[in-house]
Amino acid sequence: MNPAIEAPTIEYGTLAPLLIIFGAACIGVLVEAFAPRYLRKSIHVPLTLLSLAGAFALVLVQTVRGQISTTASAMGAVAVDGPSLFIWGVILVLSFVCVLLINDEGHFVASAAAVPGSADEEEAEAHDNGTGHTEVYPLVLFAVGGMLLFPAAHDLLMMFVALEVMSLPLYLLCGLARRRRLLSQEASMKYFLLGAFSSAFFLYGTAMIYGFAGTVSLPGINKALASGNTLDPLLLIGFALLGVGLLFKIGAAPFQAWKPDVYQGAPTPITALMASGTLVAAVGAVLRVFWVGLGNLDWEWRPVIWGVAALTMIVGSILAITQTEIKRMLAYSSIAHAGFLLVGVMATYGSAQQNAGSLKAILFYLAVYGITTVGAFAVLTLVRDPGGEAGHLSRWAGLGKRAPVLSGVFAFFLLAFAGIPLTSGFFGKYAVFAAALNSGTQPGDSMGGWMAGLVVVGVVASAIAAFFYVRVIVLMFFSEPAADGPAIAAPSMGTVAVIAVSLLVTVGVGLYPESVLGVANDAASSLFIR
Amino acid sequence: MTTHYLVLSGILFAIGALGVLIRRNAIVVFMCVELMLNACNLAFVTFSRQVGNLEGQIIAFFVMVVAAAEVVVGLAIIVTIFRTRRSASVDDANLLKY
Amino acid sequence: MSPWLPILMAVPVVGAIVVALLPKGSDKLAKQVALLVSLLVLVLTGVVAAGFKPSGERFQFVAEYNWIPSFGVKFGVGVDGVALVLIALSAVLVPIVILASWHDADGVKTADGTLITPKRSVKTYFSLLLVLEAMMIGVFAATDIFLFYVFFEAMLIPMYFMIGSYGGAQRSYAAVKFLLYSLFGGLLMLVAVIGLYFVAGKQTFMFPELVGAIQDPVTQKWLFAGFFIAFAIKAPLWPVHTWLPDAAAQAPAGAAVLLVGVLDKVGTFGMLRFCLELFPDAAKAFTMPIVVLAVISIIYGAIVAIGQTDMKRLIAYTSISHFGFIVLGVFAMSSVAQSGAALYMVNHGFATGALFLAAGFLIARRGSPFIADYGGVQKVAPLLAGFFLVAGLAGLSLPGLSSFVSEFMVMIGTYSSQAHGSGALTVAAIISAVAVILAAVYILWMVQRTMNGPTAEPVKAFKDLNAREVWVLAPLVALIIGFGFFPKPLLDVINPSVQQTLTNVKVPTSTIAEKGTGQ
Amino acid sequence: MESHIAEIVQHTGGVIGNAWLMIAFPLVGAFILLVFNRFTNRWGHLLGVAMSLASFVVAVLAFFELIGFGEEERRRAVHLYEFIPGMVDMGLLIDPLSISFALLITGVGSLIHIYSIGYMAHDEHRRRFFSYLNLFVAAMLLLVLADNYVGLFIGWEGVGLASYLLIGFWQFKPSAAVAAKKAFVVNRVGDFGLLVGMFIIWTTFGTLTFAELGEKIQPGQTNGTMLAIGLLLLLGACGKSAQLPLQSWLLDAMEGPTPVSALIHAATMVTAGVYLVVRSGAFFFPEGSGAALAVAIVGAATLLAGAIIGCAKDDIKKGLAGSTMSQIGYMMLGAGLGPAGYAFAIGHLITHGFFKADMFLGAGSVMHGMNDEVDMRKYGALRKVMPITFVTFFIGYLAIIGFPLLSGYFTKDGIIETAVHHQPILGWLAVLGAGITGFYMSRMVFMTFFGQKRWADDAHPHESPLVMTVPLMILSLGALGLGAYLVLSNRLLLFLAPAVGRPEELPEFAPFAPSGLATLGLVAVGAIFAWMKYGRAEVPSVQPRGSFLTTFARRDLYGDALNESLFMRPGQWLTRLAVFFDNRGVDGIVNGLAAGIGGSSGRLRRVQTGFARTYALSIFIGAALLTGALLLVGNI
Repeated sequence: MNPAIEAPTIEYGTLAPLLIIFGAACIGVLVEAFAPRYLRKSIHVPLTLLSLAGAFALVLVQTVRGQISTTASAMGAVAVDGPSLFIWGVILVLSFVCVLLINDEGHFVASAAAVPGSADEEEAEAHDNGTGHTEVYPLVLFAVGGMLLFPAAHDLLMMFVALEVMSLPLYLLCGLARRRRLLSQEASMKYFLLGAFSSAFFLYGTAMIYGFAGTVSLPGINKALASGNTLDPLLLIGFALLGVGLLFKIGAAPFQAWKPDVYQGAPTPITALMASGTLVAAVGAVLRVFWVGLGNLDWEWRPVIWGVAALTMIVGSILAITQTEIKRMLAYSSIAHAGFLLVGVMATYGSAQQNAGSLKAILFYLAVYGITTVGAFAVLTLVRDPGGEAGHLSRWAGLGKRAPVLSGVFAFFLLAFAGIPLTSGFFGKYAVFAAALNSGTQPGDSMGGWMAGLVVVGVVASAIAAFFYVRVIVLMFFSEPAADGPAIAAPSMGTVAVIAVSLLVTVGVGLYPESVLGVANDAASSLFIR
Repeated sequence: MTTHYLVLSGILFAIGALGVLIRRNAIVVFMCVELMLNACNLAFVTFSRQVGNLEGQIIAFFVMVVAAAEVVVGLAIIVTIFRTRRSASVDDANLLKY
Repeated sequence: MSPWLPILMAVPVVGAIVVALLPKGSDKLAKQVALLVSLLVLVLTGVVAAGFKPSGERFQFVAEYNWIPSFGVKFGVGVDGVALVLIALSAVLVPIVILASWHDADGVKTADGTLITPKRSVKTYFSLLLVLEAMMIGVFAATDIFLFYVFFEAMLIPMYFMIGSYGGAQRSYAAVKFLLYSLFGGLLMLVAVIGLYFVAGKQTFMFPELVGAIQDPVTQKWLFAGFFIAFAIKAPLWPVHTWLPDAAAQAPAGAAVLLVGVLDKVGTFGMLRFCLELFPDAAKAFTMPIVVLAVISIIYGAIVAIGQTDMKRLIAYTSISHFGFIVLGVFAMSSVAQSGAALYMVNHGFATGALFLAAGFLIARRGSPFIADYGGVQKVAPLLAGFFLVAGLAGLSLPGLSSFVSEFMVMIGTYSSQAHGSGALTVAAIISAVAVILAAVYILWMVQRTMNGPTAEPVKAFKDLNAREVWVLAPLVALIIGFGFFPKPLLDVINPSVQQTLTNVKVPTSTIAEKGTGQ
Repeated sequence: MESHIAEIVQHTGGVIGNAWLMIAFPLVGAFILLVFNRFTNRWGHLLGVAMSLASFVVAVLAFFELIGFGEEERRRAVHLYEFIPGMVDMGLLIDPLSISFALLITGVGSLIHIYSIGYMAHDEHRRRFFSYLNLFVAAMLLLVLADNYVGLFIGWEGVGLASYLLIGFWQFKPSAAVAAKKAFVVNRVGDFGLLVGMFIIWTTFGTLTFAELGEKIQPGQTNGTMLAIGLLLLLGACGKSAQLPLQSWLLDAMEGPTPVSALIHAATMVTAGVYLVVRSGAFFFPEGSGAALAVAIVGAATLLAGAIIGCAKDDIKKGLAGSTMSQIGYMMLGAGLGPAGYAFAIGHLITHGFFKADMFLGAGSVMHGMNDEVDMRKYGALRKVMPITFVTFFIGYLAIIGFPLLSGYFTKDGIIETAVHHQPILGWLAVLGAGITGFYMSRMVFMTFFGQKRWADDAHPHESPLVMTVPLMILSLGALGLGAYLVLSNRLLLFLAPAVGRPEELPEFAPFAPSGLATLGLVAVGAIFAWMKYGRAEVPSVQPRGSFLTTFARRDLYGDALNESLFMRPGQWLTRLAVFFDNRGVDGIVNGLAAGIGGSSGRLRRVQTGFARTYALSIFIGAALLTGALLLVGNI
């Protein structure tokens, strides 16, 4: 005698942005299948950009109409709440500008399957005029879709699926660099193996938590924590393994090893996408898990995250000092920034208002950091050697004389990374540190002193970090140019736009942070659905 | 009595992890990852039995699908790298370091 | 709400943008524009100074605009006496510096025509100068502590570029050292600033509202430490002074003047206003160790200065000694000493400025900062030698020159301070008076080795100061002598706000009035 | 003991009310000459003289206006302006003491200005020389006229600056440059004392003006603080007046042009120390106090030291410098004896100003004739070729050795009498000193003007022009009669009394007091001895290596050697050490820290081996750590 299974309800309106992206991705696949080669790009580009823009428009509409759903959509699988919407908006903007970068000629290989230097590669190169694989576009869209879903996932299964949907296309994209194929492929393989490895941990952790809580939906888990014994090793181990998967994605120590290699090997636009979009998505997911899922476990997880955050900041900033490859250096810098973000994550616990404050800080940080990052990578794509981008730092010597504007812009981005006042980066850093100290000064927080200590660690780390950003500036401006310096490629409209936008945001937010802060504030004030 | 299954899944997971750490051949490493995923499946199913709802079993299906997709992507990557390097050893690919 | 201070800050910024946007090859125009702008700022400052009422409110020309509500940050500006004189100092120095570094960016040639520094972008240099001026005014005018911090850190960048791209051989090392050292201090201060905000729990950074907000002595100590370390590095105080000699020696003379003359004052200014008034108990608790550091700086700086072989390094070390005096005066907790310290900040700006510029002109003629490469300059360039001597005498605070008044006030105020069991301060004052002898040694020995004696061969080719250079030095010397005999105008402005400070620190401000006590 | 010092009354208007003109004139002169430098070359020296004379006139007028007042109103304070608000105002104090100094400074100063026109005629920088002289006069007047210690100190350092500039006037001579620097630095040691003295005064009495101190300090009171102040001020005085132990700079100071030596290093500046002591006498050196005794002892010691040094010098100027030290020693001795001594100290100061300036200028005139030869062994028998110089110099000589009825006789004997009366031991030392004076001065005269020619071949000695000799004559007149005028019937003493107090019983002139006779006797002996050794006998034209005592004296009693081994050498070592410590130590730590971080980074990055499996391992370990940590925290 079995009751009739009623059909699941899907809130199409709230989920529309996701659906658009995934739909566009599928159409992209069809295009690859049926459209003639010469047409593909001219179809893909508008399709991709339009879908991203459309999704963003929808996000705006939802926020402006102010009817932010207070319950999880799709049978409690996806939570489209304030923070999610903000994160979605950020991701969509970032991926939009990244796509503008991707449009540029000469980033992607003509035929990934072909052996470098072999006849059929040349043959392939002959056909495509620098565009390379047009599959890139649908892949990117899928990845973006995953990114959107990841922080919005309301149960661990959905989160796992989202994680994979986000990662798998990226694995492939990493391997598609037109130049330096070997590096690119190596990066792709490492990323894939390690990513799969870590997601296995994530999954096993999920399994154990399921075993503990009997459900994988985050609120369910939290409820179970509230009632059940929070010291159950099953739970703790499960949570630890879950953490591995998440921390791997944001590249926190000791799970940061993949970042430098992958960032260096991948095609720069993809690196930009990973460094901005993926990080935002992953941090969003972390926040959701810790606040929604493990809200009642903060007594256990905060000390651990304390250690991770400290380690990450130190490792990132110290290792970056001696880097000679600019993309590697930026990779380490992004590790350090992940550490700073974790400092903020530390503060997302306890009272709702406290949580909202910290959430605001992190969201703000994500937005400004992401856009600055994209800008910085966009600049990288323009400094070229015969063999591709001039990655080695020594090649950047004296660039300030040969391309004052470009290096000036880059210098400004670096200062923003370093968190010098009157750049967006400073306020980002200030926001998270303030959040941390604020949580520390809350009455009855036994970790007050610890928070202050962590902030001091962060401060020291950012002082160290400042060194290597400044080092690049020294190279560019204070040292004489090399005889055969790299060429400065004439930037395409797209790249110009990217750099301009990022610069505008970095400066604008640096002068008047309230513009973004206000939005982040509203987004955060309606907390994660619990 | 479900604990035996859990132990087994634990063992499988450990074997898989160790395999990733010690085996050189990319394919094998990848298989080990798959093994870990299947260990997860086993755990899910067992737990679903234990807690007495079907979610775990459903999850197992999802995991299989995801694993399949992973296989597709993974093999593609490994094959290309094998073609260029004429070797599937993960240790040979270490141009990117320090 | 008075618009004056925002205008004062806006003018140089606009000027900087204009200068930066000038078409290529219009270097001369860029210089003239920069000079005009800076003179305009000077005039405006004069207007503000004229409108300032020493007897009136503590903060005048106040303006407040919401800036970052979500952080509780206001764009709040206003000046008290000390801030005003320091702003005036900056406004006076900048045009002089612009005039002095007229050719610094065109590639400096020595008397025998060898190129010391290659040609560099003139427009950038002068727009950086103007940006720096805006920030210098801002940092002194800020009444919102967050805003103060923003300027405090942001100032580093233009100076960093001025040292790094227009400096001497070791410039990039010096620039990086300068930036990181200050940045580190600044970040510690940032932590303290945040802490202050939350501990005070007033949802504001406005200085007047935060005075006395922190009661718990332990918290006070931690926050005080955060602020003080930053200021001590900036000042710089022994033992965190080593960035200054490098930076000052490598920077172009003009930049060095602003660096030592104004930027470092932010440190002592910060001590006087923030360390003391926000954390009075901590300040009192830490007075003795700080006084010890100050005295060490005074003597140590002087002794090390004697041993220098490089003129600019020597001057930098003399400044370290002088900053020791200022810090001593600030923490002596007596109104005479603090007024003296505040006055010292201004006078030191003029005196060291003149000395750096004179040395700069000397170095520009020979291309070497080393004392040993000179000798007998007086014979071939008496004017240069004369100005150099006067500036030097101001450096050894000869009575009748402005720096004497301040040094005298600091020492006598420290000696007579009843703040805390005056014994230690008495000793401190006596020890620091020894610097009077050392100062004579380091200045006059340098003068003797560079200006006197038989004229060295390469020196014979020297030309005496040209009109521009005279116009650079003459105003400074005039100010030095003028304030040497008539310090009253400055002191009348300074005294009230110092009294205010002492009231907030809850120190009996009776040291001046304590006539006839003792015996 | 009561020593009635007149109240200081505020004064406005009249010449005294405008006494600042005294300072203003030379200051303006200096300013003009320095600012419009080249353009004033032609008439610069005339302007200098004019300015000096102008302030002399003001001084004279002020003097007459002052004596117009009754005894008790002769201390007039003139308020100028607020200097350091709340601490001290700038003002002048015109009283018998300061006006006497003002007259001496401007009077002798003007004469020396005039003399310099001739003496510096051939120097291309004569204009600069006059600007410095003017600057000096202004500063010196500020020193003596200021009504508070700060103003006094400004003048104090001002004269120091002028002396620095003038000693180093021929700065291209390394010796001159070094001497100038030495003078300034040594003086600064004294200033240290003066400064700290002022700290204590202000802290204790809350004022630095003489008037208010006069109200706050009841005469004769002494205690530890007062003693400390006294000794510190004495240190300052020693610096300026080249008293032991800060005497070493004066002999080197002779590097300056001779008029400078005459004006600054004989007549006026070096007596500033005496002024300081006398001015502060009523407050911090009350008769019989420890401070006063210290002053007297310093004086006595220095007068002997100077005399001994004087005996051994062949350089005529250094000889005179030694004698200056010695004479100022007498004044100090006098100043250490309370009101009884003050009058004689000041009297001797004034007469000394005349006869010493007279002799210095004479020496200058000799050098002028002997194309700047200073070694007396190269002189001899000059009295015929330059009669005027000889006569004037000889008068000065008689005055200084205390030949009866000449200036020195009255003032110096006065000091000796008083000393013998108050501090017998010091008194008799002074008597001995007088004897030595007799010897070395006679030696100087005989070597220079008597005996055989020992001139260099190219020397064609000749009398100096009138512009130089007229001042000589005037000065020598002073050397003749001034002493008698001041001392007989205690004119000076009574005049000064309102300012410095008067002794309980007035000294009367006693020519046949034992000490007086002893002095004369000893002087005669010294002179005769000198005649036998240098007048009658042949003077070797190269310096013979003398006995131990002679070398001792030639080396300035090893004063420099002492300073060098005690201060300079250790100082240099300390400096080197400090510089090294700063570079290696303090900066070393900073750079070391940076290097450390960099190094650790270089080592750490090796962990990034590039092997995927290593990364996997790190993840695995990380997972283990995370699990362990959580279990740990969970079970705490």
